Amino acid sequence: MDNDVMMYRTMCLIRRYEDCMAEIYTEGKTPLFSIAAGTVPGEMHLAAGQEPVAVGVIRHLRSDDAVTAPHRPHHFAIAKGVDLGRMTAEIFGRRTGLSQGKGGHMHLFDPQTHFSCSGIVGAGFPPAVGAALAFMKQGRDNVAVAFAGEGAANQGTFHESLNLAALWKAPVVFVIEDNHYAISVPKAQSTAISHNSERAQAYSIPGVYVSGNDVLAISEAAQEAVTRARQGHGPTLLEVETTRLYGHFQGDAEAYLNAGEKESWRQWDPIRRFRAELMDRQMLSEEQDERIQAAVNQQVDDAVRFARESHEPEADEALRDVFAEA
Amino acid sequence: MDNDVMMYRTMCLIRRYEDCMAEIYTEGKTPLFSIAAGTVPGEMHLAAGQEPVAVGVIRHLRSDDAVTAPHRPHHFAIAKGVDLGRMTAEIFGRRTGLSQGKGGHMHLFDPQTHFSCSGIVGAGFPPAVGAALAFMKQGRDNVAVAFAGEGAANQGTFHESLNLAALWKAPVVFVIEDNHYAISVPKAQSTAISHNSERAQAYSIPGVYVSGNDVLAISEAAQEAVTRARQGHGPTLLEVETTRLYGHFQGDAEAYLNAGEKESWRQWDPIRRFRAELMDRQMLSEEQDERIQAAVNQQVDDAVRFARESHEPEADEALRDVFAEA
Amino acid sequence: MATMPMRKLTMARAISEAIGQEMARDSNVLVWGEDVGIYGGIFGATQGLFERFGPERVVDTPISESAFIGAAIGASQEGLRPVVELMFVDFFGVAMDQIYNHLAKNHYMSGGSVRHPVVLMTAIGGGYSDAAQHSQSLYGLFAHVPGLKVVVPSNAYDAKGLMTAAIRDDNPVMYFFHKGLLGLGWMPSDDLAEVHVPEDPYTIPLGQAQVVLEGKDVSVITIGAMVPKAVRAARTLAQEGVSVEVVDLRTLVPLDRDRVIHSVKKTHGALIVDEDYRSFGMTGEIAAVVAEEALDYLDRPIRRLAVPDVPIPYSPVLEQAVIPSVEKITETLRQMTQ
Amino acid sequence: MATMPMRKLTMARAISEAIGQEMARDSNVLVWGEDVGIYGGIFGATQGLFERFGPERVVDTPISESAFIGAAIGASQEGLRPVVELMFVDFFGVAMDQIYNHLAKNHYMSGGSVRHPVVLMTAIGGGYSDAAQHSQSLYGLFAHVPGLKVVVPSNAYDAKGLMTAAIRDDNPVMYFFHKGLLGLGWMPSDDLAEVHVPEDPYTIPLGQAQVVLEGKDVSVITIGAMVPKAVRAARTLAQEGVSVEVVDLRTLVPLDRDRVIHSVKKTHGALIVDEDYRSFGMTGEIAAVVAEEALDYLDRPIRRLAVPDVPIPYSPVLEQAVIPSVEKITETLRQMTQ
Ligand SMILES: Cc1ncc(C[n+]2csc(CCOP(=O)(O)OP(=O)(O)O)c2C)c(N)n1
Ligand SMILES: Cc1ncc(C[n+]2csc(CCOP(=O)(O)OP(=O)(O)O)c2C)c(N)n1
Ligand SMILES: [Mg+2]
Ligand SMILES: [Mg+2]
Repeated sequence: MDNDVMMYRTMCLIRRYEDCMAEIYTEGKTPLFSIAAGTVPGEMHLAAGQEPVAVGVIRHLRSDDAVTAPHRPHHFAIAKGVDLGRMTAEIFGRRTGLSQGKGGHMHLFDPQTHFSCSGIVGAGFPPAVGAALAFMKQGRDNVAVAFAGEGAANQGTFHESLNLAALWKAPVVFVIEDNHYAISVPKAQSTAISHNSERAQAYSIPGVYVSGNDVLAISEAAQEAVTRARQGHGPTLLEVETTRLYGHFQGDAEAYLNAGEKESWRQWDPIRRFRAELMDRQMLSEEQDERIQAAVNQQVDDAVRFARESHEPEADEALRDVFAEA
Repeated sequence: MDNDVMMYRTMCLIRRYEDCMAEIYTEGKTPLFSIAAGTVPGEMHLAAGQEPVAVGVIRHLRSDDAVTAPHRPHHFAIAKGVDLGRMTAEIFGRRTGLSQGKGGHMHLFDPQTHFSCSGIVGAGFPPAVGAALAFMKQGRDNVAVAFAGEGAANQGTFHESLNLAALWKAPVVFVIEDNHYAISVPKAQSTAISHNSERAQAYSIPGVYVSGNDVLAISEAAQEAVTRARQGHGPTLLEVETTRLYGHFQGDAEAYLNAGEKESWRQWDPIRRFRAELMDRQMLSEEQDERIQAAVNQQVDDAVRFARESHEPEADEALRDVFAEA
Repeated sequence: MATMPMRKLTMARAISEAIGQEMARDSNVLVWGEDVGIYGGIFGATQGLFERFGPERVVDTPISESAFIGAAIGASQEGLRPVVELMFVDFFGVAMDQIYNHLAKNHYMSGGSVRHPVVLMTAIGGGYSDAAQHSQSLYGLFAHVPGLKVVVPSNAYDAKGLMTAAIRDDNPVMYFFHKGLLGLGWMPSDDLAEVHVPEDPYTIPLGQAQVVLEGKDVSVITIGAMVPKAVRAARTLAQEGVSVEVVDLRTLVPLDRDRVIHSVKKTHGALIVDEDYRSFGMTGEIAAVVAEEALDYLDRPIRRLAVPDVPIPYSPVLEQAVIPSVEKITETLRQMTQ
Repeated sequence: MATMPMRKLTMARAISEAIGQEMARDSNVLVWGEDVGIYGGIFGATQGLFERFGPERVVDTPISESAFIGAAIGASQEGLRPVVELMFVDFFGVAMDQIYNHLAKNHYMSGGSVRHPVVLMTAIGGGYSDAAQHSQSLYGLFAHVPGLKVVVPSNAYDAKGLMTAAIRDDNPVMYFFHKGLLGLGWMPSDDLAEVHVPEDPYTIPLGQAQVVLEGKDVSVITIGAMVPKAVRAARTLAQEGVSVEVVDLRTLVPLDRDRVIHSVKKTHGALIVDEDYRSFGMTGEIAAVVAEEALDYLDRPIRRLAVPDVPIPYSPVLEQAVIPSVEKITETLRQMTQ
């Protein structure tokens, strides 16, 4: 399959996954919404609309390149190739999950694909620098990518990590997903500069802004950044404009949004646009698209089935894994 | 007295104070150096050589403007007008000290002159923003100044505070004293950019670099920054080149310095240079200078005498002041 | 407005009411934090305040906890009395230096010349699968370092009175509200926390524990969300003829040692129940107080129930296994009184 | 080189020797932190390593504790075994989120799939007028949150064996060295800490307390710099005919409960001595362990000596008043055994 179509396919897989999670998340939470109840309890931050960021960047990574992701991690995990069944089982809190049910949706860890995440805003920057440091020290030509929201760019860790990475010329790419909001707080109310990419100047590293939530433009910018890192020329700060099609978390009434804001994002749906473009460019036919949709549906269904059929952990499992045994 | 001569005088006072502290610090610590012993136990970070930063900036402040200072605080405290006797008594750990002996040299607090400091690198940035916020909310036209070393500019608090201040257009001036080293670590090994002032761009605020450890140039830049803040136009980042004439702390063997580095700083002594300049400009005569030296010597002697003659605190004082009474 | 005889409030409303009343009373009281404005606080602790007092006094901040919590230090030095929200206590680690090295210590380090009348309020607690970084209690840690008052209300009445007292206090007060007591609607909440709350402002002095249930066979010493759980356990045991005393500490700093000792001297047994981690925390401290001062009165070993030194797991099965439940409390008390 | 029969080392040398030997043994062991390079660590814990292993393996960092401690997380995930220095434990608050929400919890949150073989070493302790932000112990706080092993050596022999074990451990280990035990020359140091240290590498398992002095009348349970102080107190009391047992916990996590209980069952009395803050910390936990498991063996109340919940004051007079001294330990033991 062509690279662009592959990207399209991954974006569709992510979208399908998020839509499906949105649905499943409501299971057992009606008629009265209760965050604690249902198939998937706890918080749920979906990334529908932000697929281009994950796909555009991660297509340039190898499976042994490291990724750190934030509280909204599904798109990154899927793009990185984390096993969908085990990831879903984790989100369902099952024994077959990536963490056997201990982690949940904000704590997806997969050593196989070198994927980690954290529910703490801005916390993924330092570990990415550390992974990059290990690559340098071990003479590996791997790269680490830290993804975070525009809200995270105001955390102290952002500054410390960019400085450290720049200083050490570490192979890291910092990617800021600007989806305009940090929960209810719009970027203009949190960020004293219009583009986070300009903050790269504070570390003498390249900063690139990619507007339009356009997977090809993102991919192009990411290719340069990843190559730069891999070739030993140090870090890059990428800022990517994107949109959040669900609320901050499921259950968010989004009363803070301006009228029409959400609709305009919906109309600017990156997948629909990319699909049209591929079709224009004759790289995708309706028929092919149907096959893709069927395939991703199947993939998600399989993952969900796997999760549903998996057992809950035993209560006494809770006491294990605080410390690794020798 | 002319403003410039006043600045010269304050610089001389600071220098005399630091030289005197250096001497007193050795009392009771010989023949074997012991940090715990003597008239002044504990760490001692002297600011000789860095007088222009304190004096050039603080001359533009009023007594109810706020200053937060770092672990190397004497020059700032003196320039701000903190009572020299009570400050010295504090450094001697006496009952008459600013904090009755509880704080010591890194913890000088003086509500009268709105002066605070902290031994934690980078910790003074947020409180300065907070003081500035209070000024805004209360409709006062005061200004807050946060002083910190170039090493502190790599702390997360630097980034968070500059962003917050810029966002809120808070009346703060951030002053980075670049004395080339953070303990043994030279700036090039800690800072991915040549000038911290350029980091102002990351917050859309003015950043000004002042080279040469020159009190007049610093004063000029500070005047603009303080005025800007006072008039409601928001924060400025000032970076000031300076030199540290003693070690990081007293007892520092400075094995990490390059050959000749210290000597070149000594030759570039800002007070000697300013003195020559004032004499050139006929603003200072030898005779006047002698009077100034005599006066500052007297001031320091008085402060030291006051401290020496003060009592040690009573042991049970240690249990008081954890909480304020109603 | 007259106070209705039985005006029940959720704990979230009680908190925001207390803050609102103090804001009305003193223009130096300001609120800031993440999503405290239009959103009203993720857990509703600032609901209605933005509408009432506007963006000048209810300020949304960037995700810069060190800066905005640290700002409370300078702001309070210059006369404000900030109420700052740290969204979840679990995030304390990004701002702890400002909290404990400065906010907590400046008064002491300044020999008493600097005061920080700051309330730092934050959400605690698990029970709804928010996993290891959003479900902790952690107040034990803040109680360990000197200079912070530590308040953990268990019901709406206390929540209001303690918040009002906290705002009027000249010291930094850490105010911990348990998510499972707030009455949020979208999250399970113990309805024992929703009680009568007078409309007029009132204070509850910091440092006074309360015996919420008198008993004579054994004492449960506890705090926060474990208080209603202990009460439920006590009710069950009452039917079995066992009389359980439940002591709600309400604040850890100051700690009402006397009330604890008095209760244990009466019942000769102590079960300490906590939702914080078991070791090196609240349960240890209370046990030590008892062992220091009421050893001769104990007729059986002290028992502790708390999170067994594991991070809070995500899966409900696992989480329920580590957070003390009514059943576990009941069962432990049964063992202790047989 | 043959090991001399009595090669005494300072604790600082013992630590740097252990690190150096592990670096020689395993190229994945790296050291980073502030001033760990040419300077050799402010307290000498990395002395000689820069000269021996060069700037590639002994790396000076900017003053960015969150970033460089957090870097150990990703680095260890990718195969390094970092030894990271946090210059003073007092600074933990600028980096605590990386430490406790990630380094400590990732193993658990990942269901065991992620490992962080990281040693985070840091200086603790007062006694030389470094005041409230440079004199604390604080290990109780790290022992409270699950996922970190907590090591506090009291002498050079243990320091080396515990450091070697810490580096070889696949878990994050917080390693606390007390400045007043290091033998630095420029700072008072208890010479009881300077003992024979074998040259060859050896490990001391984490989680084993040690009875450093056998006794039968009362037990002192303690750790770190309080161990030699307790020993000195015990020696004085021995002359008065009182036999004191001194238990050095050596690690708080894992905690050797058995050794504590065994000792108390033997002596029927416990004094817990700590240089950390008194409340909600180590002394409380140990008291609780005793009250849970050896209550019937106690023939007098448990006593605690620790910093009385005040920040560490600057003046020597004040500081000496709050840090437990040999005299205070002696006096308390005397009271307990009369
Ligand atoms: C240190 C910290 N502070 C606050 C939060 C609560 N929180 C979770 S997500 C979020 C908003 C994050 O915004 P952004 O980084 O833009 O990511 P987005 O949610 O938009 O993807 C906040 C404030 C947190 N998890 N960690
Ligand atoms: C958070 C924190 N990290 C480390 C230290 C230890 N420390 C004290 S001063 C200092 C160097 C500071 O350098 P700089 O900011 O340039 O100020 P200077 O000493 O040069 O005046 C360091 C690392 C500290 N006090 N606080
Ligand atoms: Mg966002
Ligand atoms: Mg410097």
